[in-house]
Amino acid sequence: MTATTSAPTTRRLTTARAMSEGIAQEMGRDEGVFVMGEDVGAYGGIFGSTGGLLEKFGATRVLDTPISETAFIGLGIGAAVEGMRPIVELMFADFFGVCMDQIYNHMAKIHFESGGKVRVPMVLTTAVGGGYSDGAQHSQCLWGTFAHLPGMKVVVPSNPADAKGLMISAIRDDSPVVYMFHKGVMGLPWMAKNPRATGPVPEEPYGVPIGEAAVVREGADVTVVTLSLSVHHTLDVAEEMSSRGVGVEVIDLRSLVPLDTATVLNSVHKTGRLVIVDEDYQSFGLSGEIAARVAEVDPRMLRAPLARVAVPDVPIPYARTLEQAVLPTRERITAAIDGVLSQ
Amino acid sequence: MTATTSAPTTRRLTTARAMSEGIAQEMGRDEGVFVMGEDVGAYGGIFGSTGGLLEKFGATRVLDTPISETAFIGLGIGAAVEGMRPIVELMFADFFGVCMDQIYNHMAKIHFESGGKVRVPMVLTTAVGGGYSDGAQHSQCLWGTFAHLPGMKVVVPSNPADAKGLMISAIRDDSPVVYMFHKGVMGLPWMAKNPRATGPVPEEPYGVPIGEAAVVREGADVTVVTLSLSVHHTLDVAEEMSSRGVGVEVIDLRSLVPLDTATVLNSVHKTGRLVIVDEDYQSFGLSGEIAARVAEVDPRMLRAPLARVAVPDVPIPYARTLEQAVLPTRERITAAIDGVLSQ
Amino acid sequence: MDSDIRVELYRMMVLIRTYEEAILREYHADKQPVFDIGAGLVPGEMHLSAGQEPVAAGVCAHLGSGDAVTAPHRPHHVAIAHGVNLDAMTAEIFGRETGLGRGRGGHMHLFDPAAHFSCSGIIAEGMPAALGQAFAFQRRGTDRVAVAFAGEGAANQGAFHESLNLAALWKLPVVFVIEDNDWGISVPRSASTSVPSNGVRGAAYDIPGERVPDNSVEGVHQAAGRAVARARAGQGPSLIEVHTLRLWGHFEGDPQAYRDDLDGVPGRDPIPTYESTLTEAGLLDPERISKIHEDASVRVEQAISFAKDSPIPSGEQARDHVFAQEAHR
Amino acid sequence: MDSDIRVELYRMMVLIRTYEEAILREYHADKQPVFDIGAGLVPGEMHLSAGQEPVAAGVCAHLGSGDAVTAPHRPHHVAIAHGVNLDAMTAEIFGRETGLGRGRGGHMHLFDPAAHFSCSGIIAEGMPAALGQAFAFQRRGTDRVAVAFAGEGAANQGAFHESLNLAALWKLPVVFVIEDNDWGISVPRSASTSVPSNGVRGAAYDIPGERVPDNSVEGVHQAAGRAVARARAGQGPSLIEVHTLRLWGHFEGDPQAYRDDLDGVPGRDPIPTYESTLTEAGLLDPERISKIHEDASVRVEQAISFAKDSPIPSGEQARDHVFAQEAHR
Ligand SMILES: Cc1ncc(C[n+]2csc(CCOP(=O)(O)OP(=O)(O)O)c2C)c(N)n1
Ligand SMILES: Cc1ncc(C[n+]2csc(CCOP(=O)(O)OP(=O)(O)O)c2C)c(N)n1
Ligand SMILES: [Mg+2]
Ligand SMILES: [Mg+2]
Repeated sequence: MTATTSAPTTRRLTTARAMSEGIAQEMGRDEGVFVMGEDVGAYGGIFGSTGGLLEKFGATRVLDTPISETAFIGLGIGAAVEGMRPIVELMFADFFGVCMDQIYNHMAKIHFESGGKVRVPMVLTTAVGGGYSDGAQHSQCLWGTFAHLPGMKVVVPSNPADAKGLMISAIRDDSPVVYMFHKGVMGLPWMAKNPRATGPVPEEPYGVPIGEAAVVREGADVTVVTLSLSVHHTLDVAEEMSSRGVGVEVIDLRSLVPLDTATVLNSVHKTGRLVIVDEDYQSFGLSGEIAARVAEVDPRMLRAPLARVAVPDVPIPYARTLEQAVLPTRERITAAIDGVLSQ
Repeated sequence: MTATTSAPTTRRLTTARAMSEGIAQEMGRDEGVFVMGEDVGAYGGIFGSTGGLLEKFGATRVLDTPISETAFIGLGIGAAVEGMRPIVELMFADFFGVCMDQIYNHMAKIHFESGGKVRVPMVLTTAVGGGYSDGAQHSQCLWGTFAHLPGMKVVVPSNPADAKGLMISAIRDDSPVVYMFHKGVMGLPWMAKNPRATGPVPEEPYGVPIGEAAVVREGADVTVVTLSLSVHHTLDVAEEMSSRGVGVEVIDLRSLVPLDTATVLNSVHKTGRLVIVDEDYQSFGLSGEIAARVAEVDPRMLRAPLARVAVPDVPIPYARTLEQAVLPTRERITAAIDGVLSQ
Repeated sequence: MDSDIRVELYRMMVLIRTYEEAILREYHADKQPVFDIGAGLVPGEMHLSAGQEPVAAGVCAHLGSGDAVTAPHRPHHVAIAHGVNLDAMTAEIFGRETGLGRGRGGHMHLFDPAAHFSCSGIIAEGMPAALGQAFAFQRRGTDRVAVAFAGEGAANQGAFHESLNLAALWKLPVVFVIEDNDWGISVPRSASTSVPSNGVRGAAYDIPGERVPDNSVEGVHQAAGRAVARARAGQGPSLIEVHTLRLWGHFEGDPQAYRDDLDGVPGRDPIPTYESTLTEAGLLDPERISKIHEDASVRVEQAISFAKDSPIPSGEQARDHVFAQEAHR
Repeated sequence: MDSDIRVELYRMMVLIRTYEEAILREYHADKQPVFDIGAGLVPGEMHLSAGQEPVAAGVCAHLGSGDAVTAPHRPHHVAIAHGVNLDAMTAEIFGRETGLGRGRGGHMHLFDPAAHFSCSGIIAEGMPAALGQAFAFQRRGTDRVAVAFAGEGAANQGAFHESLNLAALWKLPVVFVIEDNDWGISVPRSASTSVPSNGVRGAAYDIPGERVPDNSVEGVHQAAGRAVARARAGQGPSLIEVHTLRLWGHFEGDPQAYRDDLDGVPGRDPIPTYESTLTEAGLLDPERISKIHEDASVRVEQAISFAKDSPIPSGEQARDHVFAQEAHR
């Protein structure tokens, strides 16, 4: 069960549907799995992550909560400690500041502090990302913040098949897993979306292993390490560049904790050039970590300076012109790749 | 006023006294400056950061608060917006999870969201660091977490003179400044301390510029970039290594935001070897950022792979043997320098 | 109650509604045929306040521009009632360089220093700032007050509790106003708390708490009058909850499929009700009513035009304003 | 009140005090001549509970090992009263491999799954976990309950409010116990809230709230009996505040220079008081009293010896236990 099935499939789902299908299958299999959060019931999750679950499993297993993130995330932790397997939704990752203590001082540390005796098998789902002018408090990715703090795994699917497989793996994991989904890959009818937000998804339950990156496109000239919505922008750019004879290898990290360093190093070793595309803030985050993982093994693997395409340490602005100037757009990715190749 | 005074001085203070002296001088100069937090009054700050202020300025300007970090940090923000200059203490950085929304979604973003029209001249002081068996919830540094999120400056003094100068600069800065002081450099009578926790401090007010690192020891063979208590461990190691003929250049970053990249690059350019010593968690934090700042300019500046001495992505354990195994000790720093030099 | 005040309350409610209707129109105008939240001249989430005018009008009638007001994600009615610069606010909603925040903030992040107005998109987390404004007012020996608005859903967030406790302890001149519109997005009040009135929560802080049960602008006005007077007199904070009405969806695009009370909603619109009351009292007649509507419309359309005619910020300046420019004084 | 229970309450209080005195002794034994918080066999912060025994004894007397208990940074009395494994707890405080957390946790982070016991050093943030334990108990159709202890300082933290609201809403079998020892470190209760009793805060959640005003173990026992019975019967949570006593400093090494009530403290020690009461009632006599003390001492010294004789964790294993070992089931 732990590897992506290779069975042929033609059925196509949105990422949102794939997520909720993964949850539904696990709820069917295990009585202890339940879902909790704001608007996860009748609304089906503001970004569709829990669509149809209330109808299938009823209000005792799909629970709308008050706007009390500290209390209900803590409730999830306590229930997990007692052997249940809660899936708790923090509506936007941007809201972590009202409840981070539960997440990083409790959910993430209890197992360690108990010397391994207490397990907290909980999934914390949360929406990330911008691009639709939702402003500085509703557009952040913040995965660097979660990944910096030990004790929780962090996964970030970019497409429907991974979304389902990572969800099932996360639910079955005995450690807490933070599951961050980008609004722009959910395939929502009311938001501009990448065509890859809908894709083939096997019907049966399957897992995508946590901690394994995917080389989603091979190429010999430059490695782009990325994740989430930026995978699609990068694939678009890679496609375009291949017509110019440039081979872009694209790595979708999928997990940040654990981080699949080997896949990154193998690719950089091959191409000698590295661009990191990250919709989170640039400094003190993911892009730096990737740089360090290379430089602590062999900085001379890099034939040219690496380039980072990230949010340049500014809050996400509202106006479209401003927002597009700070997000990792196709234009910025293209320019970064060209820059790295020109050196 | 904005540069460290070069006047000779013989008076020696602890870092704690230097901090509170800086605050007192600014309170004397500016009616709008006030101090607020848990146990900042009669107790003088659990780690001595506000000693003597209540006696000098009274309870209307030195305010003990309830254990309501969200409310009183938010109160500081509102007062700053109205033109006051609050210094607000979050007793341990470890507690950020109960109030981070105020800090990063409000204190740090209001200026930007208002298009620069509203200023939030506030100082958030907070104690960091371990080494005295205070466990996983009271020993963290977490400066990587604060530095990752845009809109607040982050300073981390390692000694009395910088503590006073950075405090005065922080109070006079029109942007929010997070001021993180390590318990182990405060010179507390009840905690083992480095001898450098007491040092010469000019009596008159002066500023240490925010965003300027200090080369605290010159050396030709290897650069160690570090900050806070680890500066002292590194200086001890450098001293010891010089007797073995090894020249260790030690950079005390002092500020994380803005980060003084030029000083780091100059040194690495000279030595070709880099060790980063960071008491925060290793991954997705400061050590990665330093690596990226080098690798995005010229990875081949590094004649050998860089090394990181940081907390290896585990919560800080309680037992001394375990805690010492994860903190950046002199032993680990020595081993890392030796490792980098051997390649 | 004073006739001028009554007409003024009506006029303010009409101005607010007119504004929200215009924003509604502009918001959807260029998101057709398929609704795309990020498209058009006004992109992003849009939380309109139709139905909640009595709260904003009734409370802010007691305030001057020296008083501070903070609002949540649904801020327009409060901003307008407190006299926020309408042109600059509209330009902000349109993401223009002339906007309150030069297009950086958007509709959930409106800051007007002249009116001491702010808002925040994080539930209940806008409240603590009001304490700090009140603290500054108190320390300076003024009788200025700060008012913090929040929804009934916000009353179950930790920041609500901490704010009330601290304001009560330090006797800060704050008025806390809870707008109970029955819903927190799709979650009904009954699924978010077991107390029927947040008024009772005043007792948990030893401060007055009351509930205005009927969305009546005059009821709000009276309750707020007591609370503001108390704050100005140095007697500390008060808590008021108003049972109001969310006339439209939580945000634009909300299908409201979860909503079982929709049928009754139009009949509960507070503006026609108050119009009848004032007409019966002889304070309004059809002519005066249409003049008020017309004036409102002119003012609102002027703001919309101002916004549309204003320059769009240049992407090159996206990195400005992270830090204050003169760092050292 | 049943005589056996009364003697049992006394016995438990003596056991707790004996334990705390032993920890006090061990903590300071090797921190001489100059106190260094990080030195000695028991390093780190140490929050002892002397004076607060009535709360732990009175509440936990109603609980079985299937019930859950969560405590704050000052946890020993509660842990002992709830039957946490004393040897393993002591070994944890000494940072040994045989400790509850194999030396990883320390005195503020005690987890005993067999007793469903946990604690946390973050003020009020231990409370929400109790809701989840109660939720699991409720969903499984048991009559087990969860009890969350916190200090009076914690009652002004957001997590307190959110926890009470959610527990009340979902009628979770939780008892919230506030230990009011007059101080939050150096901050007196009067400087942290304006309500004289947190009991009144029950009304803010529509649940029973009461204050036991006199640190009487029997008063606590009675109040807790009602609250536990209510929870077991599916009627939801209750809130109890006990006015108790911090006999010693906030933590060891606390100079208590701020403390103006020190003179009266020794006379308020609840154990001699209860000893007299039970002696007058004919339930204790000097012989029985010294037997109880002796038994406690033997038990406690056995735990201390167990701890001291246990292996110290190896630094090489410092990176273990970040993630659960069998990741996939
Ligand atoms: C801390 C936090 N949690 C969740 C949200 C998402 N959210 C935005 S509005 C809303 C409902 C708010 O309800 P209420 O306070 O009653 O205000 P209303 O929308 O009804 O005006 C929610 C849950 C948020 N913005 N902040
Ligand atoms: C969120 C948070 N803020 C501050 C602290 C620091 N702190 C530890 S104990 C304490 C006082 C607690 O007072 P109270 O709740 O009354 O418990 P007591 O110590 O009196 O038992 C404080 C402020 C903390 N641990 N967590
Ligand atoms: Mg509402
Ligand atoms: Mg207390």
